[in-house]
Amino acid sequence: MSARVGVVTFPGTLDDQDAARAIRLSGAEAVPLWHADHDLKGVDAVFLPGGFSYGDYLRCGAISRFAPLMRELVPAAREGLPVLGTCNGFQILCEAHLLPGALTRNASLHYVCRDQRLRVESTGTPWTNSFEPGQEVVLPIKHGEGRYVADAETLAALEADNRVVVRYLGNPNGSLNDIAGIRNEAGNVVGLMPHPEHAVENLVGAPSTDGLGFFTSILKKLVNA
Amino acid sequence: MPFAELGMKQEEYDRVKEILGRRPTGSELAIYSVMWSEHCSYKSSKVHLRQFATKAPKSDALLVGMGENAGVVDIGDGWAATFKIESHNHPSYVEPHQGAATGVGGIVRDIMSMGARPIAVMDALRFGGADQNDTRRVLPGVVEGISSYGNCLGLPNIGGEVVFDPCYIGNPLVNALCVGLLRKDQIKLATAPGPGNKVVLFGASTGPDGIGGASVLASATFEDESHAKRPAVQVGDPFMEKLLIECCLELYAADVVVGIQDLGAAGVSCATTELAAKGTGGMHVDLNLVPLRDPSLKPEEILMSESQERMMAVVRPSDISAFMAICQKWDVPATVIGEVTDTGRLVMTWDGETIVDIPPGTAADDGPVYERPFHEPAGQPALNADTPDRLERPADLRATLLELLGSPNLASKEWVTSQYDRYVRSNTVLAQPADAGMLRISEIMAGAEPTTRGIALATDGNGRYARLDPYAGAQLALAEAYRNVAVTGARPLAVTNCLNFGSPEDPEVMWQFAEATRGLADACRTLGVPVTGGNVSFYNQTGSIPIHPTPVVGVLGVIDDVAKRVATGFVAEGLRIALLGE
Amino acid sequence: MARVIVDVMLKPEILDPQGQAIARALPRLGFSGVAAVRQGKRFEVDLEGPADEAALADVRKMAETLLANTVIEDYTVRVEP
Amino acid sequence: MARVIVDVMLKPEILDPQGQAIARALPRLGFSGVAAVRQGKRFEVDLEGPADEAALADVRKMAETLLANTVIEDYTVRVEP
Ligand SMILES: Nc1ncnc2c1ncn2[C@@H]1O[C@H](COP(=O)(O)OP(=O)(O)O)[C@@H](O)[C@H]1O
Repeated sequence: MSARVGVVTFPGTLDDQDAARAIRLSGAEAVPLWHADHDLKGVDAVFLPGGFSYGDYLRCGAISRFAPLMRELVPAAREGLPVLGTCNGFQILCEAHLLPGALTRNASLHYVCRDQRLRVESTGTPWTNSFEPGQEVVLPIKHGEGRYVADAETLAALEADNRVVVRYLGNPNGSLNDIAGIRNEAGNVVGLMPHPEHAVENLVGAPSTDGLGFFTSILKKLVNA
Repeated sequence: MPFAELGMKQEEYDRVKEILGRRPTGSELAIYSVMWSEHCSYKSSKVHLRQFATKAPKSDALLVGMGENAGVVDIGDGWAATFKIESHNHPSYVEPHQGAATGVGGIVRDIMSMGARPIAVMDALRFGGADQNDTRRVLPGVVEGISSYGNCLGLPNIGGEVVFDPCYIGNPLVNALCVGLLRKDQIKLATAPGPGNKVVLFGASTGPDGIGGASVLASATFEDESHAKRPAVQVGDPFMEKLLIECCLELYAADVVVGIQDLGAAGVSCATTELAAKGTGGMHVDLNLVPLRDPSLKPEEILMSESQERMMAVVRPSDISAFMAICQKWDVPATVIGEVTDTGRLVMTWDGETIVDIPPGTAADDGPVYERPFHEPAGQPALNADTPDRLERPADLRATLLELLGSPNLASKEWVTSQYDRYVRSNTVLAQPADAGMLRISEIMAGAEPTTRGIALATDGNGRYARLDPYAGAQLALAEAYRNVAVTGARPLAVTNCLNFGSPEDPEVMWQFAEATRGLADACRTLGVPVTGGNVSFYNQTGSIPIHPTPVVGVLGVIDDVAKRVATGFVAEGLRIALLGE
Repeated sequence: MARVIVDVMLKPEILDPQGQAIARALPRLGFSGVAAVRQGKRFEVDLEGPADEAALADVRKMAETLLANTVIEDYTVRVEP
Repeated sequence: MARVIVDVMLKPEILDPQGQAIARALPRLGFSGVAAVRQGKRFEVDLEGPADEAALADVRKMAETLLANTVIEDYTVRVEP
């Protein structure tokens, strides 16, 4: 039985094809999910891809959070459905309060697209179990609003519970504590600014295939479940 | 004299009267003035551009040539590519961010209107000196505009140019290229055939944006423009454009579009006259049905508005409900505003009265054509006689090299390119720092047959060479873009070009233009690549001083197996280095 | 028709790089005497009806759930005089 | 120390995609009765000294040259009460 991973498309989502391709490359089945449907189609996990949902108008992720599909996804995520949000997906997860904190304008005030060195800090999640703790990887980042902020208490709790999933090596945007990605308390919901789906093939994307680990992790988790 | 205010000459106005056999109404005058503006009618450049067709090399690859929204090239295995480069120079000087952003938006809609999925953009930029004050205002805004618009559409930026030269200080160049992909048998054209078919306006609503902009901004000397007459700046809505892209592709897939045209400069005037002229010949439009952002707009203003993110489609009555359902799915407003007729006249009504009744071809195709006088600039021989021999040889090569490497034109362009998303959609095989961008095509459209093919693109231009010798300068621009495509392993197939010049009313500028077009046409014949389309931008000057003549040339090539692409750079130690050529 | 204004500002403890960039640029442009600048958003919400208590309660809810992200932002709602 | 507020809004004839996107989203979120939304910027400028005429003239100049892009935006300057 193959693992079925849903890929959500909002108006303005851009990386949905890439995410679906990466999911297929890792051996799982990618199931398209449409923002306006009230239907998760019985998927085993959900990928919220990057892009500019609703043009990123108002605030990144602010309008998408209210999509009909999110009304299904939020309770399912609270009950343990594995969810990975990258870039805009991470922003949506924060706006939907599935993850704490917020993503704000890069300290440089510029959009930045580059191949970014990162350290995987938390390998206990369904999305990072293929990595070694402390493993260094290269993934592309491409965002204008990726500076992670949270109040001191939240930051302390994230650090104490090992909930920082990936950290920047060379902070590109001013994120507090160099945070590039975090997880929720249960560990099933993960948000990342970098794009693993753009680092899965030698021919295209970043000069690394380190992104594959996120997809093989979820496959391993679901098949072994 | 309203016609003069609209930028029309007396003899042009007289011709309108002759065509109609009466005085034109205000709305008709609005249509003719924008359609016959330099920007839309190519009235000063046409006689020279013809060489691109008459001297064109034979090419089996050319599916759609010049004259349509963009040229289409056969790239094999049933696939076709469409590409074009266009300028948005003047708007980018007035409001750098929005000017550049809407430049990207406009060229992307041209590509969409051919039936293609836009798959990448490039940008060729020219600014004043890097240390000049206004460059600090213009450059960041332009880059941000291109970045915010292109990134938001999910179009990877796969290359371009940044050049600094004081000649561009009051007149930056923002040339945007877009490339799209489609199946060979799915080309769409701007035509309105079939009486009874419905005319649908879809996308954004119409506001006072850039009214008279095409004629005022791009077709006159810049300083002429009085502040009071300055049109409302066009503001882009990339999110709406992204919805339009996905909506159009779904409309094409459902086969509910008979003809389609984007609304760019000259907006509704251009779309209705061109669609009607290329179709059965007649169209009836009720202008009251055009959805307005500002309800106080008058019909003349609706006809001239350059509001962005709008398209016009011709749809069979039986397909209207399917068409509307797809628009609704993508949250794209769509309204039937008229229908195709066989009367041979474009008729428009407003509050029940007929306000336009013209033969559409007279506005779209039969604009004035000028044989502008030209002669070699007085200083040209002296300029050419001044060779580098007179320059002192540098004593300290190391210092000279460092100075060169640090000069703005050679320094890293990463400040610009890092603001562009080059990865989105995961088809980018080559982008910066490669000499040409390359995309694989097999993964672009869902359900497509597998192919190993890819396409490569490069843009080049050198205003300083062209200033010295516009004939050779244009050829060098082509040769460089051609080489940049060839070194990736791709076979160059076709050419697009954006010709940035000063005022055509200046015989010395016109000489530069005549020489450059002649040079480019000759070189295209020699290299065996046809020009498939492009854009002319005149009136690039500050006061009476024109910019360097700056033909920017884009070349598209195809590679049979993208996995065999050749990247830039020394890939391993110990490899031999060879120098080819003279 | 009434107009309600919603002002949204980053909470004081949240870094505001846009405001800082402006404050840093001021002396270079010849402006002195500015201690700090903060940049936020202003929304003009035009109501179809009057700005009565029910309508204002609605706008407040809109501000709380949509216009502001209360994790990082504060908002105020007021009727344009 | 005084605080001066600079409100910057797009000119009425200029398209405001952000405001439009918000207005379009509202009914879906269950808010009705909103005719239009426009989004602009709000700057809080903290002065080192009092907000006297000279200081206000300075802030106005600042608004004109830096805070607003007067090609597409209008601004208003006022002292926070
Ligand atoms: N405006 C631009 N937009 C996108 N890419 C650009 C732009 N300017 C330069 N580049 C890219 O940056 C790289 C380096 O550019 P440049 O320094 O001009 O190199 P070259 O001299 O080899 O053309 C190239 O890959 C080029 O395509």
